[in-house]
Amino acid sequence: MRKVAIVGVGHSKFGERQDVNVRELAFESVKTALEEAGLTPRDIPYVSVGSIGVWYEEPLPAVAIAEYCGLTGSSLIRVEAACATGSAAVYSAYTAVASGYFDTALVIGVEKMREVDTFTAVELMGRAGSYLWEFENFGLTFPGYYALYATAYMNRFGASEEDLALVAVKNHRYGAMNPLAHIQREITVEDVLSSYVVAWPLKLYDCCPITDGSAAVVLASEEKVKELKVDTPVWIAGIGSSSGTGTLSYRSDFIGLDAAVKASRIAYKIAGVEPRDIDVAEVHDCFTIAELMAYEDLGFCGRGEGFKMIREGQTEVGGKIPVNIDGGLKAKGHPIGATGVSMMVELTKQLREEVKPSSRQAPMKNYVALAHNVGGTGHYCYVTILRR
Amino acid sequence: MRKVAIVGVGHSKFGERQDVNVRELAFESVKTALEEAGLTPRDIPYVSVGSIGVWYEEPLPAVAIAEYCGLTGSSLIRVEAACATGSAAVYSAYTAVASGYFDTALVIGVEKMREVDTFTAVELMGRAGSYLWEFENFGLTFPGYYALYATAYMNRFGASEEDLALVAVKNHRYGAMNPLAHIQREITVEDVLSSYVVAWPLKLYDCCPITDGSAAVVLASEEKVKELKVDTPVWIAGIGSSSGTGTLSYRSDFIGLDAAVKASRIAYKIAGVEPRDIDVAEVHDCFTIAELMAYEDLGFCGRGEGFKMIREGQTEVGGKIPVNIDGGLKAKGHPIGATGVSMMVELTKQLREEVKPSSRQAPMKNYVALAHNVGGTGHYCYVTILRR
Amino acid sequence: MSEMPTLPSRRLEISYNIPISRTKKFWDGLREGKIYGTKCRRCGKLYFPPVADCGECYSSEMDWVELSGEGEIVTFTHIIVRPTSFQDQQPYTVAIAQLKEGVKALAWLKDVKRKDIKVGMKVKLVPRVSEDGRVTYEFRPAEKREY
Amino acid sequence: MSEMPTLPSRRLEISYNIPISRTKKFWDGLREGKIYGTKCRRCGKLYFPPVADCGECYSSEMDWVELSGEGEIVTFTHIIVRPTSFQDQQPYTVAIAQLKEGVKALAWLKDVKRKDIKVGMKVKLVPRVSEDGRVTYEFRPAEKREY
Ligand SMILES: [Zn+2]
Ligand SMILES: [Zn+2]
Repeated sequence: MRKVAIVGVGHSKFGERQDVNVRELAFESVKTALEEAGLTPRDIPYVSVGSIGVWYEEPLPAVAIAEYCGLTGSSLIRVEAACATGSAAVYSAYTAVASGYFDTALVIGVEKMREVDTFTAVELMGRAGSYLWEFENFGLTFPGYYALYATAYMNRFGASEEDLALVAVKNHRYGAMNPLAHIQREITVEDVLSSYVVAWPLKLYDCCPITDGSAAVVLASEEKVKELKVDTPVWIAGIGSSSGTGTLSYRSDFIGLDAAVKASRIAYKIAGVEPRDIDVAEVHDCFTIAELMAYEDLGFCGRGEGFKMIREGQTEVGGKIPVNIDGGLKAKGHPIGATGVSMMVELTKQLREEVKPSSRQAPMKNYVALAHNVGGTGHYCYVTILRR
Repeated sequence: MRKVAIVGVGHSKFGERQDVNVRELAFESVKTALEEAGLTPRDIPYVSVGSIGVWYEEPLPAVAIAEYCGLTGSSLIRVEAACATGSAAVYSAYTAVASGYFDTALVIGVEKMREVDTFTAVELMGRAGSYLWEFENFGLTFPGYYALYATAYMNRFGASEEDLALVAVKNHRYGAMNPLAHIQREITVEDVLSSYVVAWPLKLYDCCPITDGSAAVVLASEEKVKELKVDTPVWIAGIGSSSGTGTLSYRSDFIGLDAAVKASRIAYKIAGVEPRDIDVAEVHDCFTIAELMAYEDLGFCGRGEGFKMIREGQTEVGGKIPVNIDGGLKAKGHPIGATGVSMMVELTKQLREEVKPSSRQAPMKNYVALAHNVGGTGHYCYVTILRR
Repeated sequence: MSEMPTLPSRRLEISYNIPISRTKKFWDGLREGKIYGTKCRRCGKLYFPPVADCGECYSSEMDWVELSGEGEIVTFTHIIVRPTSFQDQQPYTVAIAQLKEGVKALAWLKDVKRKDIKVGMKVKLVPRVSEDGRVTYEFRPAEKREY
Repeated sequence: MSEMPTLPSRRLEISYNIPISRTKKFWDGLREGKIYGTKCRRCGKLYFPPVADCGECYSSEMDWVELSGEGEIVTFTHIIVRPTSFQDQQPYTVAIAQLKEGVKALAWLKDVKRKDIKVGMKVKLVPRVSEDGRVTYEFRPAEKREY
């Protein structure tokens, strides 16, 4: 299996981007990623696109985007792994290069969610569980699915709504420093607690916004990295992935995500690292509860100890493992197909130690970073470990 | 890059399958594929699912199917390449095994298209081109896209509507021998010519039906093939893929598909074979015109000579290269995500020389077979070459 | 929505005819006041929601088993922000309960005040025909009582 | 549809607000009777339909160029079986023509009898406001004549 590195990254402004269509939005990231890699579209033989669609007009986004970016003719694929779609697209391109089939590959994650009204978006996300057994008669929503975990978690471990709020406060603090974030505004625990209830116990500020955005990365084999004379290649050290049941009531408990535990153990093993080696992590905080469970699922702390980590500030810059110091899904936004790719972009910049302002740069000891990207409510999980 | 073989195949009855939901439909194929491979679901670390969805209720089909088939916990991905989705799913699993990441993988192709009415299906397929520039104001349909090719092709080369009809007649003849085919009934040229016009010059019998179905294949690395003591592994000798513009008016001409030409040249090169080495082929005959262009794009004959091949019977059993002798998309049916996987199932059986009745078994000289799977109107093309 | 210039697309309307042939007894059972699960005749695994094939041992010989519906709440939520197709409903409470037969179920919890709902509360799963004629099922408190 | 037992799902209704900020001049142009393409200021590539970024050289500096609309039919079809959202239309003819500026265009071909349409026929692409108020464009025969 060949070594594969990230040699170029691009990232659009996240937000309500009704100034561009999905093609134009993708172009913004692709352009920067190719420029960073020193490549033109004609140098790219393989393109994987991560996008869920349904909330924008083009049913064949990979084709539309490849055309717009001058990539027509390349080997092209679109992948889906619910909210882990971006990581799955990286994974697909990774195996294509690692296998020896291609020397370079381009990954594009993009989502255009603001072309439909909010309730339609809520409907489309709510259907994406087990339609017949959870949506048809019971109208589950995406916040609702995670709220079921929040209730069980708080009941079991004694965590409070304030603990959940601390996650939002931390991530908004970093989002306020990130010019690409959807919401660049600090909030207080009180703001979170007093925001309206979306799916009890989750309130508006426990939830990520509905966001448009794109991100892109260029992958290259070790030989190609040398040929391109890349200064600071960021290597993909290991990817683990796993899945959970579609039907929530088939799960054994609601205090953690089995898929995340399994995916992370595979990734750690392949990369040959342990949780304590991670210098910085991006975790899937679509809801505040999700970030606390992620700490535990990833082994950053023991089961039931996640809320202590946030209380103690251990996941801030200067703490044990800085997490989501780009704002996370919570403040940076969660354009579904783009999210996993956006995590790679952020971690690549962290590993290159080029994040501005420096208060948002994690200190590097081992030059190892981790991305944890969950699809649905643990229906999928992809964990990717990067190393400079 | 490791060698990868198909070690088990499964295939549901194709047709209007309102007796089962999408999970139950997939189970039918998965069960047989695993049994053939001598594996249980717990032996499968990687599952790729090819399905377009939108015409059935579950937005996360990979998750729903994995749950139903006891595959939860596996590395899971869904892929899309329009009507080439099945081949893209094979490709994704192929690189995952070839790269050394996994020793076995399961590919599931499935589509459940009959849960919506016909005009909704026409709408959903019609939107899948370049929505804004072709559907919004001009209401293109899938037959319409191919009709634009048919008109240009016939005008340029002097082919007739009877020539197109001959493709349908051939494929129905073989479909009538295939108990898994949607339409098991022979038709005449007169039947085709007198059927109602769908998108002139294409008539009802120039078009594939709207079909439900599933297919599955198990892939294994060379070492795993030995360990499993597989009698007749069928090796993936090469896969080529390419893409075309989303917007039809950006294409240079309408007499062939650039993506198919390019994909096939890549596949031939990797496999080290030429068109004359192919013992049997499955080509993407969503419409009769598509099969004629495929002969030419694949180099089975020169440009503008495809209609002569069908006139001369060169693509029947006993001819130069038997094509679609399982009925093709035209008679077997085209459950979109399943089609590419179904091609692998059929070719595996052909290469194993186990097709019944024997009038549907192609004679083997080189034990080399080819699958040509087009997405959209040449928006994607995947060409896969198998060898026993 | 934004005030940027946009073009309104053609409206897409979809509804699905979801096949239920292989689990029809479940839906018929609801009308008869019964909650059925399926149990694999080969490996004995019990399923709720019911399935027609066993993902554990791949047998398709399943027996229909009537469930008591008696269980305890494992977790719950009150859904306030609702999808388009539930806009005509009042906010609803969704609960997951562990049934005494060993399977869990997810459904709306009705006939109880929000403040009285607790993890561990005893409930009963019962069939119900909704106002708009849908055959469904819901949890109700096992007994009226004060906490 | 089948007569097998099915459960009708909730209806899904979607429409999109498609952003057109970056190609607004094209849509405004139609109302003014003009057909615009875009031309890359750096590499000179001409685009129809128009784009805001050049996929050839990745420049985003594009000039708006008015097209003559004059061209020749390359291929065409008559669409008889129509999608749901076009059910209220009569069958329509879609053509692709090569415009004299070197780009191709796809649109409905109107004002000509089906039997008179041929590949190579001269047409003109003109703006049009449809009965339901959509701003669009269509081909018409360049001149009325007999074949
Ligand atoms: Zn069993
Ligand atoms: Zn240019």
